[in-house]
Amino acid sequence: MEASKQLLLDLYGQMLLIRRFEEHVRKMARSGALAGFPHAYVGEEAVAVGVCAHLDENDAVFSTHRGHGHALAMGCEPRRLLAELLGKASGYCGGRGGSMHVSAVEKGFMGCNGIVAANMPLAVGAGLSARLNQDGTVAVSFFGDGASNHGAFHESLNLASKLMLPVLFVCENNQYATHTSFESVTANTDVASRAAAYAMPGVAIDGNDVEAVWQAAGEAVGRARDGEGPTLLECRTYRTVGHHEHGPVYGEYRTKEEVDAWRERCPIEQLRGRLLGEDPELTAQFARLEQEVAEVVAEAAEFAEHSPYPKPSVREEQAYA
Amino acid sequence: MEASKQLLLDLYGQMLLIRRFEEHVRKMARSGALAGFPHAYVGEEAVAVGVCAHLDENDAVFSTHRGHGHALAMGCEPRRLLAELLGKASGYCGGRGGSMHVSAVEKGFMGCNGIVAANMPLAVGAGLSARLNQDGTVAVSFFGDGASNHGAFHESLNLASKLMLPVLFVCENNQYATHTSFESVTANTDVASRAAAYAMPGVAIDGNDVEAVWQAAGEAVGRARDGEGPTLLECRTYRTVGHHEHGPVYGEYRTKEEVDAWRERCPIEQLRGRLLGEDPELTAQFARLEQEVAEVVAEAAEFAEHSPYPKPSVREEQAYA
Amino acid sequence: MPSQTSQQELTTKGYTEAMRDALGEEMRRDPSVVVFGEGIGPRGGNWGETTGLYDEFGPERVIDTPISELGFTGMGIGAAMRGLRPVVNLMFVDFFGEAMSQIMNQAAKWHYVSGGQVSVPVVFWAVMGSGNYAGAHHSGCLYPLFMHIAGLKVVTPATPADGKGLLKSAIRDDNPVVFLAHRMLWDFQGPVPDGELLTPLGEARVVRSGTDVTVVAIAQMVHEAARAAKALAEEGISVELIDPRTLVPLDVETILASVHKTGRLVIVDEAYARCSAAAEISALVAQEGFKWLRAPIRRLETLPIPHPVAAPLEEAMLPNAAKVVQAVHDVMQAG
Amino acid sequence: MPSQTSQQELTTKGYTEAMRDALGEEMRRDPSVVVFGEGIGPRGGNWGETTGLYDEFGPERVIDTPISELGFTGMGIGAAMRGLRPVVNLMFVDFFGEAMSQIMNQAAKWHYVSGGQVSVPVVFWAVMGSGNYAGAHHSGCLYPLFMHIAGLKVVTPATPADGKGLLKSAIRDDNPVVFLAHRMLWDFQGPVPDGELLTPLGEARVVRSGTDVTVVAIAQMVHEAARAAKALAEEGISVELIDPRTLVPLDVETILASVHKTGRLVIVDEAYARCSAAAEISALVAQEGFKWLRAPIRRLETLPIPHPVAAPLEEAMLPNAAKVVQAVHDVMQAG
Ligand SMILES: Cc1ncc(C[n+]2csc(CCOP(=O)(O)OP(=O)(O)O)c2C)c(N)n1
Ligand SMILES: Cc1ncc(C[n+]2csc(CCOP(=O)(O)OP(=O)(O)O)c2C)c(N)n1
Ligand SMILES: [Mg+2]
Ligand SMILES: [Mg+2]
Repeated sequence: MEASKQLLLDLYGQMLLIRRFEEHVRKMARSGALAGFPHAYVGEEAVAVGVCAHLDENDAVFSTHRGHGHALAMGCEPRRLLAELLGKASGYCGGRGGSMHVSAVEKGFMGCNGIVAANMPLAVGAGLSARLNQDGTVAVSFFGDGASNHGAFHESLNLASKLMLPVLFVCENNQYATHTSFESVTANTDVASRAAAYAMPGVAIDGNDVEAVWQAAGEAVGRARDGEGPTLLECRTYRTVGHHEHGPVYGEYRTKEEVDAWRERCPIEQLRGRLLGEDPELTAQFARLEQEVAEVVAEAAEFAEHSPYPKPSVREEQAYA
Repeated sequence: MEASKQLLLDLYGQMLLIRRFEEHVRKMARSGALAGFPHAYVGEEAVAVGVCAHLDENDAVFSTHRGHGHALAMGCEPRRLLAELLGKASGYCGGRGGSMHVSAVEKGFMGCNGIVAANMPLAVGAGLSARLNQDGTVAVSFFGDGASNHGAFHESLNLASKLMLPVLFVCENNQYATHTSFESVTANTDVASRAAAYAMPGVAIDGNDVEAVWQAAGEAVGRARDGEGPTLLECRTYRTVGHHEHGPVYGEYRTKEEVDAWRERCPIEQLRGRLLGEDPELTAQFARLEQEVAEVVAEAAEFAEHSPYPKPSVREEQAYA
Repeated sequence: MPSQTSQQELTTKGYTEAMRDALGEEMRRDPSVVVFGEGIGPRGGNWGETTGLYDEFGPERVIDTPISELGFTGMGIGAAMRGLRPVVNLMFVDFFGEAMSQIMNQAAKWHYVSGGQVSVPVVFWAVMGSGNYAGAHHSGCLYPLFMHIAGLKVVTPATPADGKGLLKSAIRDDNPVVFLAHRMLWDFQGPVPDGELLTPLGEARVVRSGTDVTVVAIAQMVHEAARAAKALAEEGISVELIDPRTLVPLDVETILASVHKTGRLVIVDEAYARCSAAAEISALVAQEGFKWLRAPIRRLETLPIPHPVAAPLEEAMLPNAAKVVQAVHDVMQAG
Repeated sequence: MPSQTSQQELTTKGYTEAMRDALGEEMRRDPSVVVFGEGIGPRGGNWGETTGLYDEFGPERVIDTPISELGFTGMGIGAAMRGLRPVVNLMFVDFFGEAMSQIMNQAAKWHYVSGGQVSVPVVFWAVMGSGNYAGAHHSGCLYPLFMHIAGLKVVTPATPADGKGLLKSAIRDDNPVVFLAHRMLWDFQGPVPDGELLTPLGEARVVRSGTDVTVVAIAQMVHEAARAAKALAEEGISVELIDPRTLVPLDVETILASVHKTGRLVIVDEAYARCSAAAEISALVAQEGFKWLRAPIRRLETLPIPHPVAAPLEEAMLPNAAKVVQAVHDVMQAG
C-alpha cells in the first residue's frame, strides 16, 4: 500500500495543524494564560495522523494525557478544542474536561485521559460493542511506553485477543515517562515483541515516518474491520518538548544532543523534504498551507479567548444522566 | 542435578502428608465440620514439595487460596495448620486466618491469600528486602493459571526482572480457574513463553513429576541466590478434586475421563511406582510411611478438634501493631 | 412493597432467583444488555445468579472472562460509553479493589466531565457481607467507598422483590450503579410480584411503621432489625423500621419524616463504622433533623477489624438483633 | 504546636521541604527506610519531595519505578512484611485506585489476620486536593475511602511543622499509613522546629481557642477556616478551630471537649460529603456529644461532582472562608 501524493499532502497539513496548535498552547501555558499542565504532542504528530487517517467519526479513539494531536487528527475543530483547554463554555465539554479530559464524541474522539493506561480497557469495551453490533467500527487505544508497564496493558491485550475484537493498541514509544527513561524501568523494551504473549500481531515502526505509520495502521485497521482481531502497533518516536510546559525540555534526564538529533528527524520536516525532493513546485503550496494553518490557529485562539466561562450555576447539571 | 533416592523418599513422604491432610480437610468440609470453602491441593503436591525442598524458614513463600500444600511443604505443623483452618485459638493465627489466610512466619510461610494474584507483588517486595539486606534469601510466589491473566502478573514480573530480584514465580497451571478452562479465556496459554515479555527465563515442566520440579526449581533458586534474578516456572498439573469442597469434581466443566486420566498420572503414585520399580524392597517402607502419615493426621485432627475457639474478648487485639 | 406492584400477583421466590429473573427479563427486552464476569457462562455464576442465561443468549452476550477485574470492568465501561448496557459481575465486592481505578476514575466521571456527551449505563454487581466465616478477603460490605465517589449509584436489596425490582431499574439507569447483594440472603425466600417490576432507585421502604424510635437498617441488617423490632413491640416499644434500599440516591425525606415523628434514631449498618452509610445518615439527620431529636443518634456497626474466620470472633464483631434491642433501649432511656 | 517542641528553635520552611527533611532524616537514622515511586529518583519527585535523596542514598534505597502502581505498592507491602520501612510515593491520591487492591486487602489486613505475626510498616504518600483546575483525575481528596478501611491510619498535615513531625511518626509507625499532602500548600511557609520532631498520630491541634462555636477543618481547609475565624472574631464571634491532623486515629476527645464548651459544631472538609470525614465527625458528636449541642451540626464540603477544569465551576464547588463564615452565622442563629 503506497500513499498518493495528495494523501501525503493531506497528512502533512494535519501534522502541521497539530504542531502549530500545540505551539500556541505551549505559549499560553508558559505565559499563564492557560492554567494547568498541558502535555504537548510536538514531535509525535505522525502517529496520530497516520493512524487516524483510517478512521472516521463512527470509530472510537481513546486518547491519553497527551491527546490534542489525536483530537485534531480525528477532525475536532481547533476552536472548540482550544476553548475546552481554557475551560470555556464553548469547549467540547463545556469547560469541564480541559486538556486531560476533553472528548468530542461526535468526532469519534472518546476522550483524553488523566489516568495512564486506563483507556486500554475502555477501547476493549468499544471493540466489544462493535463486534456485538456488527457495525464495522474499530476502537483505538493510544498509549505511551510508560503505560505499557501497567497491568491494564496485560489484561486488555489478552481480552481483546481472546475475544478477537476490532481494537488497535497504538504504543507511542517516545522513550520516556515524564523524566524516567523507558529503558531504566523496563525489562523488555521491545514493546512490539510483547504481542507474542497475547498471540497477537505486534509491529514496530518508525513513528516519525507518517507513511510507515499510515501503512501499518491501514493493515491493522483492515484486519480489525474484517473480524481478524486486534494488533499491537509500536510507533517509535520522541517528544521534542518537555513532558509538560512547566518542566525542562532537556537537562536532568536527557541531553540537548539527544533532543536535537530527534528534532532533525521531525516528522513534518522529513515529509516536506521528501515531497519537495519529488516535486520542487510544491514550495508555493507549502507556503499557502502554512498560512492557512496559521489562520485557523489564530481564529481558534480568538474564539477561545473571547468565549465566556461556564456560569457557576451550571456546576451541578449532568451530575447524573 | 539428580535427586538421591533418600531425597526422593523424603519428597514422597511430604507429598503423602499433603494428600492425607487434604483428604481429611475435604471430609470435614463436606460434613460441615469445617466451615467455609477450603480449596484442596490434591493432584498438585509435586509442585509445592519440589519447589519448597530448596527453601528454609528464612525464605519467604507467598501462597494462594489453595495453599495447605505450600504450608506443609514449608514445614508447618499439621496440627497448628488444621487448628487454624477450624478457626481455633491454637492455630497459627489464633483462628483469624483460616484456610485462605493462614500464615506461619516462623516457617517462612508468609501466608495463603484470598485475592488471586495479589501475592505476586508481595513476593517482589520480599525479594527487594532480600536484595537490600543481602541476606541470601529468596521469595516465592505460587499462583494459578487463572492468576497469570491478572495485571499483577505483568507488573510483578517486569519489576522483579528489571530490579534483578531473587524471586521465583511458580505458576501452577492446573488448566482451570474455578470452572473456567484456561484455554477459553487466554490468548496465549503457554505461560512459560510469556517470560520473554519480561526478559526473564521461563521454564515449562511436568508439574506431576516431583523430580522435574525439584530440578527446575533448584536451578531457579540457585540463580536467585546468586543474584542472577527471577525465573518463571510453569508447572503443568491438574487438580483431581473440585475447585472447593462444595462444587463438583467433574461434570459441567470437565469430563470424568479427563479427571481419571490425570488421576492415572498422580504424582505420588508415579513416584512410588518408579521407586518400587528400582527397589521392590521399599514396599515395607512405604507401608510404614503410610502408617506414620496417618498417625500425624489423626493426631492433628484430635488436637485441632479439641482446641478451644478464641474468646470473643480478644477480637480487637492486634487491630493495630 | 415496591410501589408499582399493588395490582400484581405474588409468587414466592428466592433472592438469587429473583435477580436472575430480572437479568433474564432485561436481556430479553433489550439486546444491548450483556453480562460478563468470571464463571458466569456455562457455570451460571458463583451462586447460580446467571444460570440458564448462557444457554439462552449465547457467548456473545454472556461472556466468561479471565481473572482480569480491572480489564473487564473497564471493558464494561467502554462498552457502556458505546451504547451497550453491561452488567459486570465482580463476584465479591472485595474484588472491586482490583478494578477501583476504572470504577472511580472512569465510570463515575465521564458523563459529567464530557458535559453530558456520553453516559455510562453499567451495573457493577457483586455479593457482599459477612456472617459466613469466610475471612478477611470475602466478607466486606464496602458500599461506603462507592457512596463517597461522586457519580455512582449504590443499591443494596434486602428482599427477593427488591433484588428483582431494583436490578431491573439499575440496568435501565443511565448511570453506573454498584449493586450489592448480601451473601446471607442467598436462599432467602419472599414474595415477588409477577411480571414487570421496576422499583425506583431512591425510594426507601418502610418495613414497619412505628412511633417511638426510627431504626434505619441496610441489607441483611434489615432482617436483624426486624427481629429486634418484633421483640421490642412485645415490650411495648414501637419501632419504625426503614430500609433505604438505595444508598445513592438516598431517600432522606423518608428518614427525616420518621425522625420527625419518633425523635430517636438508631442506624444498623454492617459496614465498618468510620465514614459509613450510618455516619452519612447520622450527619444528614444531625444537620436537617436536629430540632426533632430527643436522644443521641446511635450507630451500630461492625467493629473496625479485618474479618476473622473464627466463629466467635466474627459473631462478636457484627451487629445483630440483640444488639439492636439494646441500642433501642439506650436511646429510649436517653430522652 | 507539636507537643515536644516547646524548647526547640524554629526555622521557617516550606511544606515540601519539611517533608523532604523528614524523609531524609529517617533514611539517615534507619537503613531499612526506602522510598520508591515514579520519578522520585534523580528527578526528585513531582514536587521536589525527594530532591537530593537519590544522590545521598543511591538507587538501592531510592528506586524509580515503572508506571505499575499495583505492583510497586504491593512491593512496598511485601518489603514491609519482611522488615523494610518503605515510603511508597503514589504521586496523586487519585492513582490509589490502581493500587486499591493491595492497600485494602493486603496492607490493611495482614497484621490482624496473622494474629500479629507480621506487621506492615509502610507509608503510602501522595498529594491530594483541588484548587488548581487540574480536573477530574488529579483533584481528589479521597481520605474517606482509607478511613473506612479497618487497619489503615490516615494523616493530613496542614502545615510544614506537621508535614515534618507527622511524616517522621508515620515512618516509624508499625502500621500502614496513608499520608496525604495538600497540593495547594506546596509552597506554604511556616515555622518548623529544628532537630528531631515526632508529632504523635492521633493528637489534634487546637489552632485557635474560642468559646462560641467549634470549627473542625482538615488540611487546606484549616487555612480557609482560620481566615474565617479571624473575620468572625472581628464581629465578636469566638471560634475554636481544630485541625485533627490525623483522621485515623482521630482525636475525638479534643473535639468533644470543644463541643462541650461551645455547643456548636461546623465541619469543613474538602472531600465529597457522602460518607466523609465530616460525616464521621458529625456522627461521633451526634452520639457522644449530643447533650451539649445547641444547634444542628453543619457540614461544609465539596459538591458531589467530578472536578471540572473551568475555574468558576471548580471554585463554586469548593468550601472557602466566606462559606465558613456563613455556616457559622447559621449555627449561631440556630441555637
Ligand atoms: C496511573 C497513573 N500513574 C501515573 C500518572 C502520572 N503521569 C502522567 S503522564 C506520566 C508519564 C506517562 O508516560 P507515557 O505513558 O510514556 O506517555 P508520554 O507522557 O510519554 O506520552 C505519568 C507517570 C498518571 N497520570 N496515571
Ligand atoms: C482477584 C480475585 N478474583 C477472583 C477471585 C475468585 N476466585 C478464587 S479462586 C479462583 C480461581 C483461581 O484460578 P487459578 O489462579 O488457576 O488457581 P487454582 O484455583 O486453579 O489453583 C477465583 C476466580 C479471587 N479470589 N480474587
Ligand atoms: Mg512516553
Ligand atoms: Mg488453575
